Amino acid sequence: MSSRFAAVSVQSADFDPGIEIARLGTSADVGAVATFVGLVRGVTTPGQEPAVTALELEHYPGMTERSIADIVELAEQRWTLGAVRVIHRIGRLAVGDRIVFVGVSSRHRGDAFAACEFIMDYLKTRAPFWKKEWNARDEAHWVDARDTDHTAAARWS
Amino acid sequence: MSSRFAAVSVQSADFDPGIEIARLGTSADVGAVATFVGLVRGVTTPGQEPAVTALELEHYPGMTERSIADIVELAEQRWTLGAVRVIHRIGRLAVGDRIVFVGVSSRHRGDAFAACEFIMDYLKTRAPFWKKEWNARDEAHWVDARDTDHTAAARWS
Amino acid sequence: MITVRFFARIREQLATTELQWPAIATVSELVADLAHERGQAWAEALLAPQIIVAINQQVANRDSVIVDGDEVAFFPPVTGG
Amino acid sequence: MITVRFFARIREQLATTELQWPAIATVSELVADLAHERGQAWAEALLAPQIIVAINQQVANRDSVIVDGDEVAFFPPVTGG
Repeated sequence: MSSRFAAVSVQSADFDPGIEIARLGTSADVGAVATFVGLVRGVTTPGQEPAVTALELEHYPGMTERSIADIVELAEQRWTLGAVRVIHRIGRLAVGDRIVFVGVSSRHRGDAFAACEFIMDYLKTRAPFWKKEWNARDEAHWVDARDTDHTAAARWS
Repeated sequence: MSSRFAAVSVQSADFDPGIEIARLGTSADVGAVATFVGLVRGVTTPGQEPAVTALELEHYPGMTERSIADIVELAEQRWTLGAVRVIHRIGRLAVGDRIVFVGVSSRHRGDAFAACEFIMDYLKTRAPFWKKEWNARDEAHWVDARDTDHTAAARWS
Repeated sequence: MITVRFFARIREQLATTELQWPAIATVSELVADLAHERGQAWAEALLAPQIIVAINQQVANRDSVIVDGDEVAFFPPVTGG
Repeated sequence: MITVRFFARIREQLATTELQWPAIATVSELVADLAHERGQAWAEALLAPQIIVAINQQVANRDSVIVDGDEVAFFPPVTGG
């Protein structure tokens, strides 16, 4: 496709999903833009721990960007895509803040949806980011990796 | 979930995906917002017909809105969703214009992705809209329904 | 009386958006009646196998019962999204 | 010399972000060496089965070969997204 590009950003600044979607849809042969925005959830499993109040995201500069670029390349080999955009925030975030954006454009919606979900699933299990949560009692703890994320990633192989 | 609402709009006016995404993510228990934006493609199958220059969308006022609301309700029965938003444009559209927006928020990304794609697949095969295309030679023709859309919708049943 | 509506390609083929028609028992009988009164073009358009019929804005079929005051619509397979 | 880096929970457990270490043949030997020199807490942190190791920012394993100048990193399972 004519407007093929992939761009990965790891940044502390917020992003604007509307601007990103507009950029993904600028080619005449793009008919579909599928996107995902991840947000900091304040509510954990009901009745369990106290609510989360903030999050801190650590990463491995260099390796993180490269591992996301590798994931995007896998998606581009697997589906016919136009443009791909991935933004992941780092540092301290509050409840409701945007964490991650994945946007994929394509001719047809099937490829755009599949590639967008694939990139999110792989990013969750392969890109070196680590979340530390603060709760209402101001206790901090490192978030444990979830089996469901590995199950989600495994269905693509 | 606390911010459950579903809103369907059928309108000739354009929409702002950024504003819609921001609205979908306003509840503290929303961790995921999956969205789809459909655009008017100007390029048809390479080597075949002349490029599309414009589109006109006809609908069945009343039935269209209700059938989309029914599709959203099916999705809400099937997955655990926060908010759902569907916007579909009607009237004359140019190449590159936005046609449709589907946005779904949820606690977790799996439900948001699945419901978003389900709504698009069902909308394509059940909501009464009809596309007429104009090409570079200023010929108009009604777009034929595609088997692939019915295949896509059938996999959910 | 019932209201009969036509959309998209069918609307153009029949050059008719909407008409009023005497109440009649079923969709099949309505189609037969329209074909008889309006001629071959109407028969062909309304009997095409892929045509969808709706009664009061709900998808119906050829055997569906029509009652006085109903809105019956004929349209081709949908192509939105 | 090689550079050894630690992230997230491991970085906090060991109170170490980065250190320089004499070149050594494999990841296993590096871990054994660090455990021997730094004690039980290091042994436990670096031998935990779920710990991921990367050499020059590519995921590796315990048998992977290290060469002089390499960057070796230890970190827990990732939790981004």
